[in-house]
Amino acid sequence: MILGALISIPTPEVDWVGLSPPLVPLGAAGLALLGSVFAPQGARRALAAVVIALGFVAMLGFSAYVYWKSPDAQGLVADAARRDRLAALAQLIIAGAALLTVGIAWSDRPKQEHVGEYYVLLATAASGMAFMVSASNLMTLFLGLEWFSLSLYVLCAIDIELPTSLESGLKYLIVGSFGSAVLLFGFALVFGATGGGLQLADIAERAGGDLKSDPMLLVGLAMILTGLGFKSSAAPFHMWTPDVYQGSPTPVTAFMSAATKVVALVVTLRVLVTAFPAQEDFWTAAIAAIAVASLAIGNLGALVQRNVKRLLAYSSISHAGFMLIPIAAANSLGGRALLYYLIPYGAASLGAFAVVAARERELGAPVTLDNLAGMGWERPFLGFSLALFAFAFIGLPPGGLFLGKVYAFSAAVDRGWTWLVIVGVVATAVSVYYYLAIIRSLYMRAEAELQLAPAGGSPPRDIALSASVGASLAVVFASFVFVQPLIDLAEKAAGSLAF
Amino acid sequence: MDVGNFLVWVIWVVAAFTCLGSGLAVVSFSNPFYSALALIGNLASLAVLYLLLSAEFVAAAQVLVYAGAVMVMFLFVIAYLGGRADAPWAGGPTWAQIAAISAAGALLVEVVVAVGLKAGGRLSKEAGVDAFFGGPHEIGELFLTDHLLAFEITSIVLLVAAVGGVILGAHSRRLEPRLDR
Amino acid sequence: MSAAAWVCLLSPLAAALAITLAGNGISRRAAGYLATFSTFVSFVASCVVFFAMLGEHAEERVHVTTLWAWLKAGDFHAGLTLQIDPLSVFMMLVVSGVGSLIVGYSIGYMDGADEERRYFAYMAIFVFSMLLLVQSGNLVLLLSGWGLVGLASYLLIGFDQHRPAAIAAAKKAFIMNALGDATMALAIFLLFWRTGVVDYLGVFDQVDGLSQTVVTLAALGLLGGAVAKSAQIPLQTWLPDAMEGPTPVSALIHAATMVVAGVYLLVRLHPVYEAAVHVQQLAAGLGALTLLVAGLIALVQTDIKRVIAYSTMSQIGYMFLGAGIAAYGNAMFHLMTHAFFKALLFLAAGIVIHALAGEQDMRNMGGLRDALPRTYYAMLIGGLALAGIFPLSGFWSKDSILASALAAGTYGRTLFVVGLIGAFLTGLYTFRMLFIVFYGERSAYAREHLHDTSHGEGPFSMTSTVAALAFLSVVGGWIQLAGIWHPLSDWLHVVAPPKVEPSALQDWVTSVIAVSLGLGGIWLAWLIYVKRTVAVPRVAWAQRTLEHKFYFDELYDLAFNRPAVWISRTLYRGVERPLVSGSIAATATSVREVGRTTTVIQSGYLRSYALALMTGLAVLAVLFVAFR
Amino acid sequence: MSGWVTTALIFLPLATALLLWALPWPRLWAGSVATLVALVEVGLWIASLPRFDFDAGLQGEQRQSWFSDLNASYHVGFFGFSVWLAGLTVVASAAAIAYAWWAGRDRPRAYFGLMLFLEGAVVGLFAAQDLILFYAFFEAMLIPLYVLIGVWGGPGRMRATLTFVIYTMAGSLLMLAAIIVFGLHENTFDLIDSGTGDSAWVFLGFVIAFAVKAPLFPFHGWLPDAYREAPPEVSALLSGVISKAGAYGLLRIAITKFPESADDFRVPLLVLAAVGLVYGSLLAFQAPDVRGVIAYSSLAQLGLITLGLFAGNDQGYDGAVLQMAVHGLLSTTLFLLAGGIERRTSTGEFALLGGMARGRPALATLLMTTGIVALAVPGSAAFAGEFLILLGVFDQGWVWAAIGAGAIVLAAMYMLRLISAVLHQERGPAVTDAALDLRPAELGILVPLVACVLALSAWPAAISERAFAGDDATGAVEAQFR
Amino acid sequence: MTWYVVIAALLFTIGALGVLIRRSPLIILLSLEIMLNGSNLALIAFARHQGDATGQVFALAVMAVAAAEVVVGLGLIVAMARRHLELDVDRMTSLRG
Repeated sequence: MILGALISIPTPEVDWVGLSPPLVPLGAAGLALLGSVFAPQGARRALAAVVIALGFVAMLGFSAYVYWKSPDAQGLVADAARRDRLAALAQLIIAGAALLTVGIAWSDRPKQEHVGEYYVLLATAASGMAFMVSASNLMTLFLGLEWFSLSLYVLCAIDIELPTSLESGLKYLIVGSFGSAVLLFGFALVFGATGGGLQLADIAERAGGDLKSDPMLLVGLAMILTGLGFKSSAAPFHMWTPDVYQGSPTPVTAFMSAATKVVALVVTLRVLVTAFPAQEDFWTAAIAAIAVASLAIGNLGALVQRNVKRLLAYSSISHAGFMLIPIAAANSLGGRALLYYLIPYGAASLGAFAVVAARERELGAPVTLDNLAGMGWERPFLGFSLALFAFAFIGLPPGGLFLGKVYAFSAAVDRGWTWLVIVGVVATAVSVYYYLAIIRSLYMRAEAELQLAPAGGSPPRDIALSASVGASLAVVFASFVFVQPLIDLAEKAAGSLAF
Repeated sequence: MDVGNFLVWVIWVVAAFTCLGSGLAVVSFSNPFYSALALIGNLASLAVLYLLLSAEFVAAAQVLVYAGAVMVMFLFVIAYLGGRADAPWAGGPTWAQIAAISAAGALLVEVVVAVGLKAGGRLSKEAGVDAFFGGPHEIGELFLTDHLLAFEITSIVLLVAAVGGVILGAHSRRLEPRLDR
Repeated sequence: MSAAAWVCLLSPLAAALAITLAGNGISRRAAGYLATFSTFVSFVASCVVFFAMLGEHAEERVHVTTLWAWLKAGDFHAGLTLQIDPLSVFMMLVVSGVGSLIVGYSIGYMDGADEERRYFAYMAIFVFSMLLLVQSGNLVLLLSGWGLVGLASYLLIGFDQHRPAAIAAAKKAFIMNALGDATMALAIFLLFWRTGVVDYLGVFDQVDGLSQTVVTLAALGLLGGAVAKSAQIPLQTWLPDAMEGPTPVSALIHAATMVVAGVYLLVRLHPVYEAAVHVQQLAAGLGALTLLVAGLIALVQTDIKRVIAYSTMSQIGYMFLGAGIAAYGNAMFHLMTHAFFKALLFLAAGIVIHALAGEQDMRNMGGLRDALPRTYYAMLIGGLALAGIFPLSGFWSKDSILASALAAGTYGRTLFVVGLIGAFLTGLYTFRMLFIVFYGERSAYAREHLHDTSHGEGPFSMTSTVAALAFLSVVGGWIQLAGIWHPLSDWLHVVAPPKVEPSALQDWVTSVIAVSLGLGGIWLAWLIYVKRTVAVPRVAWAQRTLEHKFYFDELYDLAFNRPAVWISRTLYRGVERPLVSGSIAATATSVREVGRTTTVIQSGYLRSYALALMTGLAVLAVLFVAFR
Repeated sequence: MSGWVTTALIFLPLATALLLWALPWPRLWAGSVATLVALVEVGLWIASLPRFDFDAGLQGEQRQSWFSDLNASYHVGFFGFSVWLAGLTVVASAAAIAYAWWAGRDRPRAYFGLMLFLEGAVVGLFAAQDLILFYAFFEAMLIPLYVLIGVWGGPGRMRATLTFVIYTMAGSLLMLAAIIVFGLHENTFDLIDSGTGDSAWVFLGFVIAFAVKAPLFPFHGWLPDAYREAPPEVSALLSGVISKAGAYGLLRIAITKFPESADDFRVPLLVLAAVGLVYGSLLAFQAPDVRGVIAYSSLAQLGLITLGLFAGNDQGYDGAVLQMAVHGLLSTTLFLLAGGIERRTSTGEFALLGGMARGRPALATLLMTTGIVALAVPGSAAFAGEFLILLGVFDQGWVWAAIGAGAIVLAAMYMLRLISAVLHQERGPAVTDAALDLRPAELGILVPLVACVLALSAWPAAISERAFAGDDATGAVEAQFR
Repeated sequence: MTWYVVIAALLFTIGALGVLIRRSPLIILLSLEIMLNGSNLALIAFARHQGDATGQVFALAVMAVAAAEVVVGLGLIVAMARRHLELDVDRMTSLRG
């Protein structure tokens, strides 16, 4: 009887195209994994990198296709995930970030072990992210989160001969698991409070009415905010960020700073808007408070940093604050603003870390503001790019982040929260100091202070990295000029949510 | 209250207290070896609670997978590293411990209050369930229908973890620091 | 006619530009000739205008010509406009006539001086500015000319750039004049907002409709400019210092033309002053006060040019007096004769100074009558004219003012008395100077430095000018013989009809008393400085007061200069550094300090990271449940 | 005037800057190309002038939607006053770039690229008719300024440039908040389409940004250091051109778009402006060096211009525009001259200077002429501007005009102090015979600037009656330049 | 039923406390397991309460995830031990500030 029942189980239909953005890099990961086991040692890096890069290119293509073909949202595999434009756009950004990361990572560990697995984990992380942004019930959300988190834990610690790498990996793992556990308990409480299964849409359906301010639901919501806030490195759940960003291999940091933010923020938006519209008053206020805290801590903390990676880590905390502003606004302008902001932010972040990676390889030492000195003149392209990224981070035109801020602030004003704009503005003013410190190091040190490349002259030109930097630059500045197409993309993507 | 229910109640009480006690023991023992053993007890008592909640399959999995496989791995690693003691409560309480306990306590109170407020409502009323509830058939069917994707992803997560374990656990030929951050 | 007026105005400007732009391209001498020529062209053009105007009916002699709209904004309109009428033609003649004589004189005087070209460019600029002042058809252009002559005066006083005293004097002159410019500007603002126009005729049309307060304030503001420019009390202290400039400059700017601009202003704007009669009387009073004070101070000066400078102040006091009692024609008459004899005095003094290698202190002179006989006579003519001795020019003009004062009521009679005292003082200090310089023993300095004057007392350009001026000083007054023949008053009548007409008796009485007082002064000087039969009375406090010029400089230093310096330093130390810059530094430091504190929390202890997360969660949960 | 001219004026320098950075030009080419482009800009501007109808409103308009959901667009064009300010920008930039070319700067590609970038951004600022675009140009100016001062500045450049950028950013970010609030309220960021705002806070957001940029007292904390440490030609642009961005913003946005608030805050702003005028003059009087005097005098002048802007009548507006143009030219000239002096004596301290007039007639003549015009000697262009401003503000109360007139006396004091401390008196210890007179190249740069000033002195109405459509400033402002 | 949830919350808290006060990464990992198990108990209790086996399915998935976390965590700890790094999270402070 049991056997009969088993045979009669109607397995749900699978929309392979809808699932393709996470599946394609996963497949590439499988191929590369095989390659890194069976291919000769010398070819492993090239093989893995090329396969994974091609996987990301394909992912780009598929997510674009999915975006194009999904004007109406639909469920995937028994509604465990959604095929909609929000997910597709996020996947598109993740794919781009991952592709650029391959370029940044190319010269990172040419002679190290596990070079193949390095790319494999990159691909699994990217596919996990791609999955999570489309996840539409609590279980798939949790699994997606763990999927890419585990990949990242390992990636952070992948330089196992380096104590700092291990330290960052362990810190990330422990605090990350702690955060996941909190998130999970929150899911459990929400599940228990609404009693309607795990689907986000079902939760929304039941969370209204007399459950609107149900204490268990609210505690669950608080826990969910905590867990997601952790991933987007928003204060006060941010504390792992500087340590992990600093200790991890720089390309991994680059990838985390760009892609993890996309996932965490898009998922936050999706979960809150889809599952908790009735609790909007609660979570908007909470997100606003978190945004303010992030802006304060990120910018103040960055002021006294000397290590550039750490500085950029704090900067990423503050940008999390900026990007939480439109979420707190909880309107469709906010959705647009967030999705627009992510594009130049991701590019600038990747680009900046890429330059740091290049400098790190050149010097064989951690990059600080002191040994960045003179780079602007010695490595004109990379130095110039880093300077431009720094200007873009400030929000100076012509970087796309300027309009990102404009949109984010507009969303807040649209909600009537002008005070949030004032906080953002003050935070930006503070941030000017440390971003300018980067430029000061690059260009304005006296000749005597210049840190020249170590003996042996300049390292071989890293074309892959330069190409990634160039692409990032192009995105950062093109997003300033061609706003309308991007906003159209973002508007349609935000249209997947019911504001 | 009849005997059956009393028996169930006794089992519940014993399991619950074992569970909490062993949990506290995990946190309190200074020797990780004992902590790990206490966790096994914790997991086993949880399995009993699962059974009481009509989750036979989960209970079985708990014992087999968790208490069996995972904890064996733990014990193996502890044995490999040697049981290094760190006494959690040695010395006076530090501010960090106080803060930790108060934060944890605050959260606990919060959840309990929330649940307690809720308890006045529907939480005391249980849904009626049939005999299949929580059995392998139902679980299996759910995994293959509604949660097919979750099921697959679970395997992916395990795969990723395996790759990660290999990378991290493998011997490295070069151990001299290359570059410190 | 207007073309000639424009030529008159612009020819010196063109010369100035040409000399500046040519730089080393022209010789020093050529620059001198160019400047002289250009002022002479102005003079000729003035004459053309004059004769053209002579042919017109008296009532038709007011012409307004506009080149372009100089400044426009909304209702406000100030054209580059000249008003050519008998008054301006009169002034044009004086300015360009005396100007060309003195610029010509400079060719000899400045020969060999460093940067001669710059000097002539400045002189040309001055003549242009002065012509602009007298020809302008509206208040804005008047103010422009007013400021530009101040500028030229600054440039020329400070011509000797490396001498700190010269530079300081130049700055002082400019800044005191700028004060006057400022009050004038305010008056113009007031007039514009009450009348809507700034051209003379428009303003005069409406001046009767204005309230007494407005007119008084406007007149006061304008008077401020006049007082500053003409070195009347209380803005007089710059003029003696201005003697740091080359002597021809003193002659032209600080005697003949610029300093009398205040008188011109009073006459030109007489409808305003007649509407604000108290201010007009104030002007007369200030003039009287100045003529007295300046005469007293002149008694103790030892610098030959400063004596003349104080005499200038004093004479302008007469003119203010005249203009203030509405005897416009007489004031202008005195302005003209004063231009002649004062220029003469300065230029003759210049020859003396020239001969003594630049020495100006009278105590280092003495007995120069033999060495410089012609200069002596020139100076004697000038001195007599200045003292108002019959029949030299000063007699006619000064006495006509005094006679008008006598005819101008009680207030006028008071002023008349003051004027008479002034006449006595004038005789005294003028001849004190003359006797000290030309009589008595030659000082050691003079013996040592005196040039050989056997072949002339100076180059032709100098002596000829002095001769011409001496001639004018003698006959210049005959153009108007009180009560008998007054073409000048008639000429000006259409522009500025006088309000007082002294009777023949008053004329006679005045003449007799004034001349005898003047002679009395001369006689006293003779007794003291030549005969040495009368000793100078020694009153220590009086002497000190006079030598300190009634402590005006000290007072202004205490009241304005020191406070300004003190305030600016205090602002820098008390506001700029601690507050304006300091607040930035303090903000930056404190924000950084907060940043440092923030990162202390980031201790590296993993457990505290988890704790932070837990705490955040707890706070969030508590707040959610609390505010549900 | 075609819209393409406007666009070309903005983007020609920007594009050239990009080319300079991107392509490996030979060392000597960068300056030449930059100077050439700067001159082409001047030519372009002059050529567009005859086709500009000063009796009409917005001209040379070009509009292209940028992002439509917030109604922001690339919308540029010129009004009478902005065409003059753009002219000031191209002329002053050409002079500054040519000066730098002549003086020679390290790393010329970077340097001249930044200068051109700056020029383009400023022209764009004066042309922008969309608030977001305006803000973009407003902020974009900071990038080249930061680097120009920070890399090529004097010994204290770090502090100076950091203070400058952070201070001005802080101000302008408040404006960003104001822009967003205003733009969302109006549902457009277009300056032509939007109506007037009534929020005093928004108004103050704009005013503070412009007050910092200009700067107005007491927001000038960045000014002395920045003006002292920047390369002279950059100081020239800072004080000559970029300070006008603040005044322009007050006129174009704060006053125009917030008539009620402008009226409510008229007196406080007049007080600030008047205090700044006197304060700047007094501090200029005690400044120990050439640039200090010019810097504080710039503060005073901007206070004066603000007086004019808030006079609220034709005379005030016209005078302010005229004075902006004139002060721009004068300040540029003075800073370039200061640069020339510092180049020769390697100091700007009055204590070490003096007696430079002797044997250096060209330097003396130019410094004297510029200084004298700058102290607003009656009859000069600066006098015309100040006269109109004070005339205008007299209508608001005689006391403003009286303070202004008093400050002009102070101006005479500090400017004469500068002139005589450099040119006159005994020769200073830093002045040697090796300090030559101005070279022909310097004359070629400075004489045209001075000639412009003198030409404006002869005909200030050229600007004052052509600043607003039909010389109806009040009407134009009330109509919000629509 | 309420009591199950209370037990779950207590377990979760005990686990959290373990993370917060223990210095050995091994025991921290164990404490994390307790936290996850607390969540699992809550999921299963709610599943029973609602008669919805989804919670049990979720709990199973969590178990697998917990195992995966343990694998990676133990791998890291072994790697650190091999590098002769002290296994004390309070000594891992080279990254800070």
